[in-house]
This record gives sequence, structure tokens and C-alpha cells, in this order.
Amino acid sequence: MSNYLYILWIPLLPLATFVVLGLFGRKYFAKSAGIISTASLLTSTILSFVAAKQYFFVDGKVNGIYQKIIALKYTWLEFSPNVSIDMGVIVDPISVMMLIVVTSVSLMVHVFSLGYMKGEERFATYYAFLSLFTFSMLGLILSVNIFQVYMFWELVGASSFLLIGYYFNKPSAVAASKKAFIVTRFADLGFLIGIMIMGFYGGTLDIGLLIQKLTSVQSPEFLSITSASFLGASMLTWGLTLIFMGGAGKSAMFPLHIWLPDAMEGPTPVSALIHAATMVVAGVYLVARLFPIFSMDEAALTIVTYVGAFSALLAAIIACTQTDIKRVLAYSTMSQIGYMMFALGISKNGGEAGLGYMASMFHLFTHAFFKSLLFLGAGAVIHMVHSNEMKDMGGLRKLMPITHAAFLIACLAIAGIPPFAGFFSKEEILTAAFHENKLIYGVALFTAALTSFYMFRLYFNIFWSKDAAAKAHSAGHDHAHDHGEGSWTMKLPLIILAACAVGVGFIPFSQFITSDGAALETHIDMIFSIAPVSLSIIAILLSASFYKNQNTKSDKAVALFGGFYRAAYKKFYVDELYLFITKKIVFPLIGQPIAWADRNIVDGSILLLANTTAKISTAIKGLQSGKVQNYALYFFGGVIALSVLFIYIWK
Amino acid sequence: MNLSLLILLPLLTALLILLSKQLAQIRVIGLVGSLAQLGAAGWLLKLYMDQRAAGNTATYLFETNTSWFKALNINYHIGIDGIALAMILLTSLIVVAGILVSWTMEKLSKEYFFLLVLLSMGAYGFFISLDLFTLFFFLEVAVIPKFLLIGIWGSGKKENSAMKLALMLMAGSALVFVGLMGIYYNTNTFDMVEIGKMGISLGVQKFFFPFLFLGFGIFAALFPFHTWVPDGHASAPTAASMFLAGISMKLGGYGCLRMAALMPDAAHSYSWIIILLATIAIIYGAFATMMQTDLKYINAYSSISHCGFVILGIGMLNKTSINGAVIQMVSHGLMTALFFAAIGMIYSRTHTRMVAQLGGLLKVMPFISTVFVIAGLCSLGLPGFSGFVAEMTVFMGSWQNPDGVYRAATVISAASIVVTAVYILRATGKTIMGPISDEHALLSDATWNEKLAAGLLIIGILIIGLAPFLINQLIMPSTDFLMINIDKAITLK
Amino acid sequence: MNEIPLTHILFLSTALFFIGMYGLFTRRNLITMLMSIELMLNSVNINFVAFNKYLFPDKLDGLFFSLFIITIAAAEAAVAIAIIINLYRSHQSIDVDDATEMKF
Amino acid sequence: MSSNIFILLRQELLLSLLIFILLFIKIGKERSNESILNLINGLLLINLAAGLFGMTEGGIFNGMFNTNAFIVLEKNILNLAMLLISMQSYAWLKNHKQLAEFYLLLFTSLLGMFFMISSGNLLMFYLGLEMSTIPLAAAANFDLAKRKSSEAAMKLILSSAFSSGILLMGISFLYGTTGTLSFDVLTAYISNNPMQLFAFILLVSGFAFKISAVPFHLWTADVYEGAPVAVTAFLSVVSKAAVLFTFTTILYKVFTPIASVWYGVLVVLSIATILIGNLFALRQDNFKRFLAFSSIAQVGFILIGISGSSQAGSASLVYFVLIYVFSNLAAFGVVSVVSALAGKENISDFKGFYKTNPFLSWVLTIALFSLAGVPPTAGFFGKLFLMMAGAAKDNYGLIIFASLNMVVSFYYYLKVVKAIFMDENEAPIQKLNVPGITKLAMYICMAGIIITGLASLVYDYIYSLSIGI
Repeated sequence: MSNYLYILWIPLLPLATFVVLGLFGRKYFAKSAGIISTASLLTSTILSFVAAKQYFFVDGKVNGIYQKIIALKYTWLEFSPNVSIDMGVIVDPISVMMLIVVTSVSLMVHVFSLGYMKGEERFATYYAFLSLFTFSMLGLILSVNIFQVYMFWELVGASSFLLIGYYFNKPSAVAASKKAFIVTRFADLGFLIGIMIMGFYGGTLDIGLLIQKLTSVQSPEFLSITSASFLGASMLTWGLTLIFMGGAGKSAMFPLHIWLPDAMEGPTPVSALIHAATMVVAGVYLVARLFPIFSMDEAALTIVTYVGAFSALLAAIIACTQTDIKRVLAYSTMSQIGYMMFALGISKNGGEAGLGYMASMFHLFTHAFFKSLLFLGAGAVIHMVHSNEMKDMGGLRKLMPITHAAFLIACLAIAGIPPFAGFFSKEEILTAAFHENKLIYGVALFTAALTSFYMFRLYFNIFWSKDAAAKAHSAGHDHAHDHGEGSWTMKLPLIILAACAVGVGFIPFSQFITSDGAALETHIDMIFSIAPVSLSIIAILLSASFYKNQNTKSDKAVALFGGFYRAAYKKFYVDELYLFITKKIVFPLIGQPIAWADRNIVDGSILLLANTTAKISTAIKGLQSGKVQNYALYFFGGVIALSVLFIYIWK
Repeated sequence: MNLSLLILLPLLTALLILLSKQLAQIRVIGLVGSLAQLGAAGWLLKLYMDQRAAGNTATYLFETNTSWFKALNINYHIGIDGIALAMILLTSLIVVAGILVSWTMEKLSKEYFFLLVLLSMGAYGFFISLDLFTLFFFLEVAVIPKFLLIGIWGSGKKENSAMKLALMLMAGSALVFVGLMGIYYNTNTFDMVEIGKMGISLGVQKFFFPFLFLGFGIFAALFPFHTWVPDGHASAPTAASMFLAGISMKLGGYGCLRMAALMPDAAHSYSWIIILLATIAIIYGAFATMMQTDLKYINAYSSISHCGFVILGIGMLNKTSINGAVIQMVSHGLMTALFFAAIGMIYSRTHTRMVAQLGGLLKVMPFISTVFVIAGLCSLGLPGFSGFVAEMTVFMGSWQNPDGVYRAATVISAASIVVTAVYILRATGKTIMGPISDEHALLSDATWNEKLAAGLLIIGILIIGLAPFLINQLIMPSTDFLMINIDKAITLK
Repeated sequence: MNEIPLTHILFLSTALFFIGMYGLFTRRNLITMLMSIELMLNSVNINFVAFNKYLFPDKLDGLFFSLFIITIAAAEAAVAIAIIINLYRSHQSIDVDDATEMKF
Repeated sequence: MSSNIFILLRQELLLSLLIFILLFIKIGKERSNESILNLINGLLLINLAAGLFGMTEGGIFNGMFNTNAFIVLEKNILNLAMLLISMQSYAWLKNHKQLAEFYLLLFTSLLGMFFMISSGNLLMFYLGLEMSTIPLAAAANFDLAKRKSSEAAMKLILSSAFSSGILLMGISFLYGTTGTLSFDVLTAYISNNPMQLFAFILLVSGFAFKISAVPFHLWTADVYEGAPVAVTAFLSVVSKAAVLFTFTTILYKVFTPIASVWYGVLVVLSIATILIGNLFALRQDNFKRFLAFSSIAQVGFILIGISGSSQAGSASLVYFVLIYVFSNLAAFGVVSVVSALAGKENISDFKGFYKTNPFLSWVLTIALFSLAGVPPTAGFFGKLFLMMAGAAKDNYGLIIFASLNMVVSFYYYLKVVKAIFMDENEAPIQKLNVPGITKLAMYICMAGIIITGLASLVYDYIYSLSIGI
């Protein structure tokens, strides 16, 4: 077992960048910040590829099984002898895979931002935050300890808060960042309690030990956690569900998804990084990380499955109606993650039945590339059009050919058209679903169709539809005289990612990443693939007929769906529901009464005490009448009182 | 090292301040003095660690015990364990910061600095004393300076706040006094160590523990005796707010902890009440904060909520939770001090603390805004800052208590972190972010002294947040000593 | 001849004491109030003498005490009257109810 | 024997000598007030010094007068108080025609107190009491022109005459039931038959009147307000202290057989006194009146201490009185200076006082803190030790009551501090130039307030001398 300690540098380099840029950036590196952090990130990217090569091809495999290797473990905060937060580095198939994903996507985003964010006032700060995020994400991936996961989890949330709120003087951005943080925080509360349950019954917070203890049916820990129950469900179910709640929060699963669309207020590259490729899949990663334990509890898995599937469907439907291109992408992200989730949900631990797990990871991998590509492409578009709205776009394929090509590839990939990456991963998922659960399979299939529909709706609206000249007028200025398609720094990432979107599908993924680490023989069954592929193609043709050229078909369709369309357009009023709960219930019915009570009842009672004392003192001032005779009288009264008290009563 | 130094240094500083003439001179003396205190505290830490490393397993180190009032068996008995030391370090750090932020205090500067130093002296004395009488003495020494600081240099309806604060704290110490009498006449000594050895009969504990705990609880903003906190903090001048929240509220928490260790049986049998009050304080404080519109009130109420964690940790009576309580005391001290410092800096420039009237300060005062955000993130318990470590330790500790009620308390308290996020982000979003109003568009950023002050506190926060094992190493052995008695009491049940 | 029992005398003194007290409480004229106080003191004198005569005839404590009381009463009266005169100067009256400036 | 008399009586003799010197000064040729004042203060210093050494124990006049180290200490405290008062009334007396008479009255009263304190016999006690009271009545009237002054004197003389009537009644009954007047013999005959209890209660009410315990306190406020500040100070500190000393001695020495009864009496009195004192003090604006009520409340605490009926009890009493001398006289000193130089006696006049007179403000503030019992001032220790002595009886209800009342008392003391430091006032009292000797007195008080508390040897010394039941 060789030494993987150098992996430590992969997260640490971005951290260093963050510290340097954060402290001195705005003074000394106002211009060079981008180059610096890109360089450092490039190093970590290279390192992670090295690591991947070493792990997958050199010494990760011991007699056919990929090992979990703890490269480093350091007790960071000890709660009680066994229960402690450890900082560490774990090396196993999924962590290495995620390393690749995160570093490379992040690198692309870094490069893209060089052009995209050029001339921003807080250029250095932007890169500092970007590095901070990359660091936190990498830390999350490499966690050995469930509490370590939680910590980086929080950090990821915070850095995404900072990045979404990057345009801090734009109220909508501020609101979005707050929303993102608070919603995920709420989810994290569940995560935290879940951790506490696990830690209490499992007697440890170390993921490896936890899995080991809670997967052996005779172990005292397992017995205690399954025997202890609350509201009818066993503590295991509670713990896992709560942990999944955390995951659902980050991965924007229904009903905790509301923050994701708003999060698009952030700079587009950020959306590409955080809200497409990395952070939002953290939830999936978390479930995958703890999958052996999840697989011990049917109930929890079922929840995962249905939440995933429902989110996938819901998001797809909403995506069909949105007009803000980034929001469309956001919902498609949500839908794709839903895919990954239910793929995990229907999976079993190990063997053939573990197909879902592998598929989900595969989809995660491919999705990262084409989705970030889509976002960067959208970024390029927005950079040119200065608008997120479809109506301000159209016919851009002439003005920005490279972007157009890349975007098309990405769309094909996500639509699952062979031979693009998406096809392979989606096929795996569908196969798994088909074997496990027909209902889910149906939903998946329908969603797939929807996906290709709205993706091409997007594509046609941007690049085809009306011609550019006419468009230019309506937009009020001429793109032709605009700064073209942007610098090479913006094109290069598109090209690279496009290449990935085409290529990564051919990786024999199942050889490397499976639930039990043993290679899994999978094959694409052409017969099986006919259904989804043909469905997608139909959907594409449909959307082509709707949106390729301006016509009224789409409006007819809208009219056809009527109320349902409006509901979908309004995102099924989930946001409104949340607003109602917070603005109409929490604030006026809990917050204000308490604040009022504090001033008037708690504080009031103390004031009352003071005032009564004062009142009494004014009330009795008559004693001191100023008449010496009364004084003598009181004197005598005192004598009498004392005598009575002590001669007769006392005794 | 003789611990009396910790009292003598401030005393000397105070005298020098009295002798000196104008502001320039006074503040330099104050700064030098406080730095000397910081140095002394640091040196003490080193010595302490060496002693422990050398295998010295005594509960208290650097003890000196000289008879004070022989006739009444009152002794000047001082000594420290890890917990006290942590508190001392906290105090010295905040004192330096406090002196720095009040660098340009023109009004009656001599008296101002004098009182600040006096207050710190009280705190040091309190933390080092092992004799309950001395403890009580220093507890009250620390009260009157607060009254004057708020009343003279404060803002808003300062007189009322000062009066309310002084009276409530005095009521607290009156209760404490009654408790002390009870202990004294049943053990014939004030010496905590001896009392700990001989123990107190159950009846006495049951009768007098409430007095002591409530008394100190008032200092620690225990619900429902917290109402001095918002007004007091809001009216106080910046440095005084820092001292109030950073130091004197800790006197209460520390006292509660010591009392719980001194009367473990009573603490155990009353623990459910303590936990109930603490939980109420936590969630209630959080919600009350959500409704505030004045930055200082926001921070004051959040202090109530955060100090609730201290009480909760103590009430749970197990090692982890008590560790958490101690860490939370230190963390909250630093964090709130930092917060008040930032608010003070903002207020001194914009002359308003109303959230509604502020906005977009990040544009004109990036440093201060960053400080503000850091304080906020620490307060909502973000990993990497001290708040996270403290709160998580408390949670993990209290979760160890499998009883349903305690579980509920834990969950409710944990839920408060969401509310905390809400109000912190609202405050940040409205003041730091968003569009800036024109009359604030030309304001200046922090000066060197403010930067230094904030920097010191942030360093403190980061040390705990990034390397909690250090502070754990410091306090854990001492909590073990505390737990010996407590465990005995609990297992006895 | 049969002598008067002690109780009679005690009754007398007590009566005198309370008459004096009554006077003090009711009369408005300062001089009269002073006189009623003298009355009270005299009742005490009677007590002392009587106790001495009837109960402890072998020692003379009581008699001496009453002598001292008389003397001091005289001194007291002197000072009191001086004060009253001064009060008259400032208030133009020796009615006790006129001297109630300070109260509450 | 004769030499013995001179040693045992030296403080009394010295004081009488002072009185004669004063007489000669009076009939002698005209002198400037300053010279006379300096002379008197010098003499008082000697008088104080003379008390400090050679404390022998013994009794004379067949035990009518007896003294010991403890009693001498008590008398020294009174001497000290006398000296401080005279130093502080310098500004007032400097332009006063009859300053000799003023001193004559006070000295005579002081002499009476000395005899009262060392009295071993009810007759001697009564003589001392009256000798100390009557001159004070005259002194209260010392501002002949002021209406208030004469009213005060009238109230004092009438009510004290009444009280001594009651007291005498009590004494007469004691005599009637025991047939003796001397303390040592008396103890043997004391039991709790109703007659004696009644007599005892009459006696107690006599004392209660002098120490102004509720409900026998009503004269206090008016007299304090009306009398000249110096006399008020003397009343509130010296005479109160003297009576308290005597009271304690008599309770501890004579009425030991009915200790349980007088414990009850003391508890009742102290509760009433603290409560009423506080409630009235809350509302006062006239400074002297305010101090009157606050001192009433203080007496309540003292009674708690005495009720401890232990060595600690009497020790804490004397200790507290010593502290009380320093703190109360410091306060009165400031008040007397202000009333003499600025003619203002109301708390509201003190608004913004700190701006013009920082020194006086600090003196007053520290004095008030000491009265309130705030550390590190001595008052803190004084009050605590009183309560500790009281707590020895395991009567925690009383302690709780008292300590909560301390909070109330804080309120009104802090109110004054608030007026001095915090309240805005466009026309504060102008800058006063305090006479050097008065300043000196204040410094002494400050030193006393700080040292008496922190330096434990003072208490330990008092404790070593004091006696319990």
C-alpha cells in the first residue's frame, strides 16, 4: 500500500490561494489573482489525475477489490474517548472520481472566469471565494469522518453563500444568497441530528467504523440502533432519513429545492461550478458514501428513491415552462440529480443488484461535464446578450459558432443520444430502474423525454428562432458590434468540456466504481435502448417544430395545458408556500409575540416590582406626619405592640 | 508564578492612569498595562502547560493560601485550573481589544480607562479565587464599574439601563450571598477545595443550590432574569459592551459551573429545571433576536441565546457537555466582543445602529464589514470558527443523555442554529450588503487600532475554531477533576 | 394604724403616667405638653419611692434615683423651655401644630 | 486607688478638661475663630491620642463605672468621630460667633456618652443618657434664626423626654421586681415573668428611640433635616454609636437569661427598621433627610448583627460602627461643605456636581458606595460581617430579607451617584474651595474606608477584644 499523503495537497493548495488572496488580494493581486489561483488549481488537478492513475491502475486494487485507503487521519476534536471529529483523507473509488470531477470542472471555471469576470472590481475576492469553495468541496470529498463531512458541508454552504451574494449591492442576489444558506442550513439541522443519532448508537463518528459496525447484523450497535425506535420508526431509519434530509437540502431535492433557481443570481461560472457539477451532487455523494448503511434500511432507501424520482419529474416539468435560460438549466440540474438519487435508492449493496449505485455515480460523472458545459455556454451567451431571458436571444449560432457547437453537443449529451456521454450513464440508470421498480422506470423514461424537449427548447430559442438582425433591434443594440464570442480563455473551456461530453461516456466505468469495489460486467443492450432514445428523438423533433422558427405552435400547446402550465410556470407555488410559512407564521406568530413578551411581560414584571416599591413608599409617607404628638403616639403603639407580641404571643 | 500578579497588574495600571494627565498618556498606559496582562496570561499558560506536562496532577496549580480574616476563617486562597486559565486568557484578550477600540475616548478619558481596568481586575480576581468569600468579593467589584461606564459614557436611555443592570446584578449577588452563608454555616469554611473534599449534606445542597445557581444565573443571563442584558449592552459604550458580554457574563457561567461542581447532588436533582430554562433561553433568545432592528439589541439578544448553551452544557452534567460549556464561554466571549467592536466601529461612523438605515457598507468599509461578517459566521456556528466547536461539543454532550426530555431539549437547542442563521444573515444582508445610502457613501474604513483590536479577537476565534484540540487539551483535565464529584453524585442516585 | 397597700400607690402612679401621656398626646400648647411629661416623670418617681419603701427598705437606691430624676427633669425643662422660647421667636406661636414644616 | 481612678477615668477627665478650657476661652479675651478652631482640633487630637494607650481594666464607684480595653476602644472611636466632625465643620464654624458654645454642648454630650458606655448601674446609665441627650437638643437649635432648626430642637427634646419617661418606667419596674440597679446583681434576678418582660420592653423602646429603630424612629428625619449639618453628623454617628454600644453591653451582660426573647425583639425591630428605612429613603430629596433614613436602614442591619449574640456579633457591631464613622462622616462632610459654602442641601442640587467638584464628588461617591456595601470599600465587609453574625442563628429568612433589601438600598445610593455623574445640569454647584483641614478629614475618611476593610488586622483586633454571651 503506497503513500497517498500527497493527496492532502489537492485541497490545501486552493486553501492557500484563498488565504493569500483573501488577505492581500485586493491590495497586491488585483490583476494577477486569476492567474495565481488558476495555476494553483491546475497543480491540484494534475495531482488528482496522478492520484487517479495510481489508484485505479497501479495499486488501488487488491485481489480484484478496490480498497478503502485511509491516507491520513488526525483527531481534531475529541468529544469522548471514542467519539471524536477526525480530519483525514480517504482514498476510494468514489472519492478519487469526485476529485477528478471537482478539480477539472473547477479548473475549467477558473479559466473561463479569467475572461468572464475581467474588469470586475472585486476580481481578487472572486477568485478567493472560488478557491475557498474548491477547498471545501475537496475536503468534503476526502472526509473520513461523518462530522468532517458536516464541517466541509457547512463550509461549502458558506462559500456558495458568498459566491451567490458576490454582487452584494444587488438586492436580489443578497436575497438569493440568504435563501440558499438558510434553506440548506435547515436541511443541515436534520443532517446534524442524524449524525448525533449515528454517533450515539454507533459509538463512533468515523465513517469506516460506522459502516463496519452498522452493517454487521449481530453487532451490539446495530441491535441497539434498530431496537430503539421513535414514533414507530427505528432509530436507524430516523438517522439515515435525517442525514438524507441534509443531502436533499444541498442537492435541491423536493421540497428543499427552492433555493437552487434563485441561486442563479450568482455569476454564471459560479453556477456552472457549484450549482451544476459539484456542490449540488454533494448530497448524492453523501448517500453513496454511507450507502452500505443505507442498504441496511429499506425504509430509508425507499424515501431516497421516491424523493429522487419525484424531484426529477417535477423539475423536468417546471423546466419546460421557464424562460430564464439559467433557471431552465437549474431545473434540469435538479432533475438530473433526482435521477442519481433514485438510482441510488433502487440499488442494492454489491453485485449485480448494485448496478444502480454504479449507474448513479456514472451519471454524476458525465453530468458534471455536460452540465457545466451548458452553464458555461449559457454564460458565454449571457456575456454577449447581457440578459438571461430567452426573448432577448435567438439566431446566435452565426455570431458564436463555437459556443453553438459546444452547446449542441451538451444538449445531445443530456438528452441521452448516443454516442454522447449522457446516453451511457442514463442507460445504466434506466436498466437498473427497469429491473428494480417498473413505476420508477416509467417516471424515468417520461422525464428523459421531457429533458430532451426542454433542453432543445432552450437550444433553439437561443441559437435559432428569429434571425440575429431582427433580434438585434428588439434587444436595442447590435451584437455584431459587440465583443464577439469572448476571449480564448472563454472558448477553451467550452472546447475541452465538449470533448469530455463526447468522450467520457466510453470510459468503462463499471470496472472502477461499484458499490462493493469489485468490477461489474455491464453491457448496453441495444434493444432496451430503443425506447428511451426514440422517445428523446421524438421530443427533440417536437421542440424543433415548436421553436426552430417563430410560430404559434408553442402558444397553442400552452393553451392546451392551460392551468397546469401556469402552475408549472409558477413552480407549483412551492416558493409561495415557504413565504407563507415564514412571513405569515414564523415571524408574526412566533417571533413578534416573543419579542413583545420579552419587553412587556418578562421585563415588565421586573419594572412592576420596582414601581410597586415606589408606590408603597409614597403610600406610607403619611407615617411621617411631622406632628410630634403622632410620633409619641406611634412610639407608644410600638411599645404596646412589642409587649403584646412578646409577653403573650411569643413563648 | 504568583497569581496575585494578575490582580496587581491592573491595580498598578489603574493607579498610573489616575496619576497621568491627558488622553495620549492615559491610553498608552492602559494599552501597555493590558498588554502586560496579556503577556502575563500567556506566560501563565506556558507555565501551566509545562507543569501538566511535567505530570503535576494537582487539581489547582499555583495555589497560594494566606489567611485573610482569621477570626471568620476567611482566606485569600487563589489558584487556577484549566478552566480558570481559559477564562483568564479570554479576559486579557478582551481587555486589550477593549482598550484599543476606545482609543479616542475624549470624554472623561481618565475615569473611563480607570473603570475599564478596575473591571478587568475584578474579573481576574474572580477567576483565580478558590475561596468563596474572595470570589464573591471580586464578583461585586466587577459590578459598579459597569454601572458607571454605562451611565456616564453610554447612549440612549443609559441611566435606566445602568440602574437596571446594577440592581439586577446586585440582586444576583444577594442571592449568591445567601447561598454562601448557607454553605459557610454548614461547613465553617469558604474554601472551595476543602468544601469539595468534605462535601455538603444533601438537605443543605437542596436548599441553597437554587440561590447560588440563580444568583450566578442572573449574571449569565439565565431566562427569565436576562432583561438587563439587552438594555445594558445596547446602552453601553463599545468597550463596555465588549467587557459586559465578553467578561462579566462569563463570571456568571463560571460561577454556575463551580457551584454545580460544588453541590453535584443538588445540581443533578435540579438539572431538569436548569435544562428547561436554558432551552427556553436558547430558542426564545434566538426568536427574540430575529425581531430586533437595532444591531446592538440583535447582538445582545443573541448573547442570551448563546449563553443558554453554556447553562445547557452545565445542566447536562456530563464531561463533554461541560467541556462544551467552557469552550462556549470562551468562544462567545471573543465572538460577542468582536461583534460589539464591529458594531461600535460602524456606529461611530454612521451614527446609527438601526439596520433599516444602514446598507452596502462593504463598499466603503470593507475591513469592518469583513469583521462583521466573520463575527456573524462565528455566531451562526460555521466550522473553522470557535462557535462551531463550542456548540457541537455542547450538542454531542447533551445528546449523550438518552432521557427523552433531554433529547427534546437538545433538538430544540440545535434547531436554534437555523434561527441564528436567519437573523445573522438578515442583519448582514441589510447592513453589509445591499445598496448603500448616499450619506454613508464617503465614510472611512477602520483605523489601525480598530484593526488591531479586531485582529486579536479574530485570531483568538480562529485558534479555537481551527485547532480545538489545543483548548481541549487545556480544559479537559480540569473537567475530569470536576466530573469526579459529579459522577459520584449521579451514580449515587 | 393600717398602712396603704403598695398596689394603691402603684395604681396612682400608673394613672398619673397615663394622664401625663394623654396630656402629651392631646394638648396643643407646648408648655402644657412639657408639663404632662413632667407628670409622667413624677409618676416614675412615685414608683421608685414606693418600691423602695415597701419592698427594699434596707437600701436607698430608689430614693436616690428619684432625686436624680427630679434634678434631670428640671434641667430638661430648662432646656425645653429655652427651645420653646426660641421657637416662639421664629414661629410667633407655641402651638405644636404650627411646627410641622418638616414631614414625609 | 486614687491613681487608679485617674487612669481608668482618663478619657472622661481629659474631656472635662477640654470643656473647662473652652469655658476659659469663652470668658477670656477675644480670639479669631481660626485660632480657636485650630486649638480645639489640636486638643481633640491629643484627646484621641491619649485614649490609645494604657488600657487597664477595672471598675470604680462600686462598679457604677467600669472600663476595659473594649470600652476604651469604643470611646476612642467616638473621639475619632468627634475630631472628624469638628474638622469638617471648619468652614461652617469659621464665621460663627458661638463656636465655643457649640463645642461645649457637643463635648458635654460626648462626656455623657462616655459615662453611659462604661456605666455599670442603671442610675449611672440614666445619667449618662440624659447628659448626652439634653445638650444635643440645645445643639440642634444652634441655628437660632432658622425656623427648621428650632422645630427640630423642639421635636427632639419633647420626644426624647417622652422616651426617657418610658425608659424610666421600665427601669422602675426592673427595680421593683429585683430591688437592685447594678448590672452584675441584676442578671441573677432576671427571668421571663411578664412584669420583667414588660419592663424590659419599655427599656428596649427607650434604646430603640435613641438608635432610631422603627417604629421609634420618627423624630430622626425631622431632627436631622432641621439641625445644623455638624450636629446631624454627631447625632447620626456619635450618639447612635454610643447608644448601640451600651445597648449591646446591656443585652449581652444583663439580659442573658431572656436572650431568646430579646433575639425575637431584635429580629422584629430589624425587619421593620430595614423595610421602613429603605422605603422612606427611596423618596427623599433633602440630602440630610435622605441620610437620616438610610442610616435608619443601616441600624436595621446592625440589629441583625447584634442579634447574633456571639463574639462575632459584638465585634462586627463595633467594626461596622467604625466603618460607619468613616463613610457616614465623609458623606456628611461633603454635605456640610456644600451647605456651608453653597447653601444647598438637596440631592437635585448635586446634578452635574462632578463637572465642578470632582474631588468632593469622588469622596461622596466612595462614601455612598461604602454605605451601600460595595467592594472594595469597607462597608462591604462591615455589612457582610453583620449578616454573617446574624446568619449564625440559622435564621435564613432574615438573611434573605436583608440581602434583598440591600438591593433596594443600592437603588437610592446609586440614584445620588447618578445625579452626581450622569444627570445634565446647566447650573451646577459652583467650584467650592474646601478648607485644607476639612480636606484632610476627608482624606482620613477615604483612607479609613479603604484600609479598614481590606486590612483584616483591624477586624481581627476588634474581634480579639470583643465579648459574646
